[in-house]
Amino acid sequence: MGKRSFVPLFWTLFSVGGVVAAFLIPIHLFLFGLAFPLGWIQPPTYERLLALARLPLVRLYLFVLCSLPLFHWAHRFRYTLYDGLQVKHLNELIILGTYGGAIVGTLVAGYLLWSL
Amino acid sequence: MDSSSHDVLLVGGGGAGLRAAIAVAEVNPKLSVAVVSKVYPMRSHTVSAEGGAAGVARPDDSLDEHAYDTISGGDWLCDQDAVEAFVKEAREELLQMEHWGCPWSREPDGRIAVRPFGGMKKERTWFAADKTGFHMLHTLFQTSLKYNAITRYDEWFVTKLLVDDGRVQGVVAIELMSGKIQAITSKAVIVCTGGCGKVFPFTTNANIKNGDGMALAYRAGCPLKDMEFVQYHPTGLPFTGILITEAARAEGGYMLNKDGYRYLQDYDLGKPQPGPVLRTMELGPRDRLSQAFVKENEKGRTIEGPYGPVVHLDLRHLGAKLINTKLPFVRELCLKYQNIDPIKELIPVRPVVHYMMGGVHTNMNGATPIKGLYAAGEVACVSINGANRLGSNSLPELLVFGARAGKSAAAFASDQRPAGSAALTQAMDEQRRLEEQFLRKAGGRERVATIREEMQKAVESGAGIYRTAKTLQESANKLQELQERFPNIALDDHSRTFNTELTSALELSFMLDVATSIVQCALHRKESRGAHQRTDFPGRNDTEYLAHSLVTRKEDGSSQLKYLPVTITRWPPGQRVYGR
Amino acid sequence: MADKITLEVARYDPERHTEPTFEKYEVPFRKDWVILDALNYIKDRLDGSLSYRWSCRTGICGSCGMMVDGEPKLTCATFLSSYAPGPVRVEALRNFPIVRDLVIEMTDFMVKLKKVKPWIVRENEKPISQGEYLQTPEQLENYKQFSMCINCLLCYAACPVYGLDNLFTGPAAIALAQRYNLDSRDVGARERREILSDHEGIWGCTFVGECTEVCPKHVDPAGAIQQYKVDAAIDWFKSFLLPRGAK
Amino acid sequence: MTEKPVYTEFHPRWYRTRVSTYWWLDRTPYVKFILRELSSIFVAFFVVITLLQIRALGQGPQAYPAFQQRLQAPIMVILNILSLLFVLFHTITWFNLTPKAIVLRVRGRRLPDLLIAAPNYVAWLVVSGVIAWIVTGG
Ligand SMILES: Cc1cc2nc3c(=O)[nH]c(=O)nc-3n(C[C@H](O)[C@H](O)[C@H](O)COP(=O)(O)OP(=O)(O)OC[C@H]3O[C@@H](n4cnc5c(N)ncnc54)[C@H](O)[C@@H]3O)c2cc1C
Ligand code: SF4
Ligand code: F3S
Ligand code: FES
Repeated sequence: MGKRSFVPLFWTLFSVGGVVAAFLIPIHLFLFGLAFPLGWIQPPTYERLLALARLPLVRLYLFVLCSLPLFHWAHRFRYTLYDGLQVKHLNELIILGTYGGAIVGTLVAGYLLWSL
Repeated sequence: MDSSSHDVLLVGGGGAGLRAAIAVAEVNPKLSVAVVSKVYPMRSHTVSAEGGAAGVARPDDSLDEHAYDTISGGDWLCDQDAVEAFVKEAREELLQMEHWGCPWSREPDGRIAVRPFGGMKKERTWFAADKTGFHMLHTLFQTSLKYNAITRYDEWFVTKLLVDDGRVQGVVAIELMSGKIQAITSKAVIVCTGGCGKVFPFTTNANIKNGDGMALAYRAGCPLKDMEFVQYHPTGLPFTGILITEAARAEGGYMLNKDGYRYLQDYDLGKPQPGPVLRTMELGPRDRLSQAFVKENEKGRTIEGPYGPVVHLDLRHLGAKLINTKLPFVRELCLKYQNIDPIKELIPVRPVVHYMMGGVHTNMNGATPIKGLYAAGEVACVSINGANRLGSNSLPELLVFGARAGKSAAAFASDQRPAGSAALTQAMDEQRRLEEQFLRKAGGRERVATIREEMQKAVESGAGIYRTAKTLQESANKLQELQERFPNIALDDHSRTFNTELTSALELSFMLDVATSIVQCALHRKESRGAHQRTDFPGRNDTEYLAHSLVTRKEDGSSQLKYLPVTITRWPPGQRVYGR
Repeated sequence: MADKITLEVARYDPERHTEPTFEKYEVPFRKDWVILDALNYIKDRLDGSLSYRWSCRTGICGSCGMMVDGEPKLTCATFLSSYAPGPVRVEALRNFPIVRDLVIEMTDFMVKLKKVKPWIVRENEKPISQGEYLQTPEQLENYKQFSMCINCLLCYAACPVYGLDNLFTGPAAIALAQRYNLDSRDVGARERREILSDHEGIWGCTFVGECTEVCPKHVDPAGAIQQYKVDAAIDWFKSFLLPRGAK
Repeated sequence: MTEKPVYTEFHPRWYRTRVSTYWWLDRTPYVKFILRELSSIFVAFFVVITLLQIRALGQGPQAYPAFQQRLQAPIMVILNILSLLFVLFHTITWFNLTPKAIVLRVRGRRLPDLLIAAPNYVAWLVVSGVIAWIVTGG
């Protein structure tokens, strides 16, 4: 890859996504994945949650929370496939599957949050 | 037989070799330079030097003072014109190293820092923490990568210099990786193969320091100079020869014999005090301490260790705090390489061979008497070190005389014809010799290691710290015997690929020649001067021996000795005063 | 303490074997012996045909790296006693082609080292007569750690990414590039980055981090690579925003 | 090899070891490494669930409780516990690696790694607290 390689861009997205995932996902997972479903903590009502999610700032926050970690996953998973399974010959396919997946996920997130 | 050809060829990729290569590439970029080295250049032994490199750096210092310290330290056996050139260019070369990126330690304002060093009256030793040689070598090596004119032959072992018509024409070398034997011809050759500590059983020198270059030049008919002068360091670890720096004693370490007695008080080195006192007891000069060890051993008061007699260096009373803050590297070395903790344990030490003052006879430009043959670095004897080298003079010597040899070899090579066909015939003969005597040889009874160990023992007992005609003669006889036994060696390894048994055997044969020349020169110098101490001739004798010994190989293999007067310019011989 | 210990040494002679096999040797067991001493004992007394590299025996020349019980080690700084009662396995460094017994082929590293331009790059050189370039102890400290590399290649043997793909520039070469980038006397960072920021240069590193763990000189190549990635990424954005005249 | 080796009569075969497909099981550090890398799958899993949740939220007050029910299924609970463990592993390794990439100096001395990592943890606790507070309604 020459000078106009996009690796630095994807690496940056991976890193920032890594930071977002490290800081934010644990508490979200804990609340929505365990504490609320299992009744440890009283979950917020539907109305409250919807109102919250419709705040512009929260929409933006949720967009970041969904999009960047996907790029984090895409980059890491791509290299895990290379190194762990030694399937470098499938390079193009993997790139399409990973970064492509992250881009699609980002678009979906944008659409969902927009139409909320 | 394959062959390749260059204008200037370096044998050795240590500090001296790399400096010379860069010098050639800079003065005449049109010349093709080859660096042939038996190890990757950054593995060369320059990497081990810790303390520093001397060069005048401060306004309170002067070139004359550096020159005087060097000359008096060398017991007036230095050529003073060479010393004057050396001290002047040392500073420039060290600055050049700075420009090439050497990470010299600095003052808070960003200037180069200098430290005091044994035998130097002013602070003028430049250092890069305690890894000066390492940083210098890597800086030189990495800088050398920038010059496309430099071709490297890494892990090629030179077995012979090709000399025809009174002129050097290249070398024969074995490519270790493949076992290929090849002629590399050139218009000039600079030998930079370093010292020969491995001739002795206990040495700070690495495994690769076998005096190869001295033997190569000697066999090519070039004289060796001042070979009897071998420097000992009083505190090395037995077996490994790892150096325990003088700082351990400067901080207050004691030297103890087997009864736990500070024996140095019996050798006119002052009376014991609890703390360190300059120039007394443990802080006496290196040679005197080494000599006291021998005397103590003769009295049966040393400790018999698994690797021969030792005395103890005791640091325990200094306490963990001082050892950890002031002598961390000493502790690290002991722990990491000897499994001893100096906070709790006594360190076994003994004098170990450290440096070779003598070497291939050259003039101030590194030129030997053979046309086109140059030498620089520890392998050479320019002579700035005289009868005893001062600590931290060797690293700048590599640079100064490496650069000088490079420049003069470049000038010489510019108007020479390429090597003639006679050189190639010689190379073919050498290939046949290597095949017949080593690679394809069957039978034989002697092990390389056995002959090597017997040689080391013989050299130490005869040409060690103290010498007499009797012990030297015994050594000479033993070496003669070993020379005769050598052709009968047996090799387990007949493979071509990376055959290190073959190289050990070749190194052994080089060492036998070097050892013989050391013993011969020592036998003939009937006086005591610097590192050469004859119990049968205890005084210095300027009327007869203010001269360099030159030993040359005769056609029949025997050696011939001559003396060459020392060049005195401004400093007439005086007394070398240390201590009181 | 037993007075003998067994070494299982990998033997390979390309002229006779198709793959390495292990040979057992019994050597004396001594408190002050390192693995290298045991190998020397074998070579001197038991089998002169064993080949390996060594020189300084003080951990500074970088020749004696081998795999000891599966871990990359400097054999001159690794005591036999750590492996008592044995047996100890000694093999050539992993991830490199094996030339013979314990000797690896390292041309690949030498080529890479030269590629990253490990020398001072400067626009104008001042004459020696004008003295040194000033450099404060703090500026020295910036790159000092990365200048401690002895090229022993233990880090390459520990890095799975290098093992999988030799095109990866690898830990030590990048650390040395960074050593010069961080030197206050150097302006070559940009040239080096152009060489290093292609895919195989630095991005191949997935931060396994083992290179730093095994480094006997505490060079921290993993850190160097990460810092390099950050710098390269910043540079990328800059050059993207200001395609011309970007620094 | 970047440079093609030249095989001559003198250059016999070099032996090349192939890295096994399961190299990441060879040594403990490698196992840890691969687990760290695999944590990214759980990160992605979390995102997918969150997107589904947002969709449910948008579908109205009937669809949402159904979605919540599905989260109570044992398989989902197990998956979420696993995810949380992996993501926490990611958080810890990520924070501990920050000091490697960023060199902070105070008066010329490099800050010890712990000093750089510690603020991460503090910030993390604070941020988590704030999020929990906002979501649960203070
Ligand atoms: C432990 C220790 C500490 C020291 N500390 C200091 C100090 O603080 N200050 C100081 O000034 N001096 C010091 N010295 C001395 C100084 O380091 C050496 O004198 C100097 O480094 C020698 O450098 P060189 O270039 O001549 O040779 P080396 O660096 O030894 O290089 C020799 C080169 O020749 C090559 N070679 C040898 N034989 C052959 C062959 N047959 N074929 C091909 N190539 C061959 C080798 O591969 C190597 O590249 C110290 C020495 C030791 C042992
Ligand atoms: S970075 Fe460390 S392990 Fe790697 S070559 Fe350099 S010194 Fe050896
Ligand atoms: S082990 Fe290898 S993957 Fe990177 S952090 Fe070190 S180079
Ligand atoms: S022999 Fe030099 S590093 Fe081990």
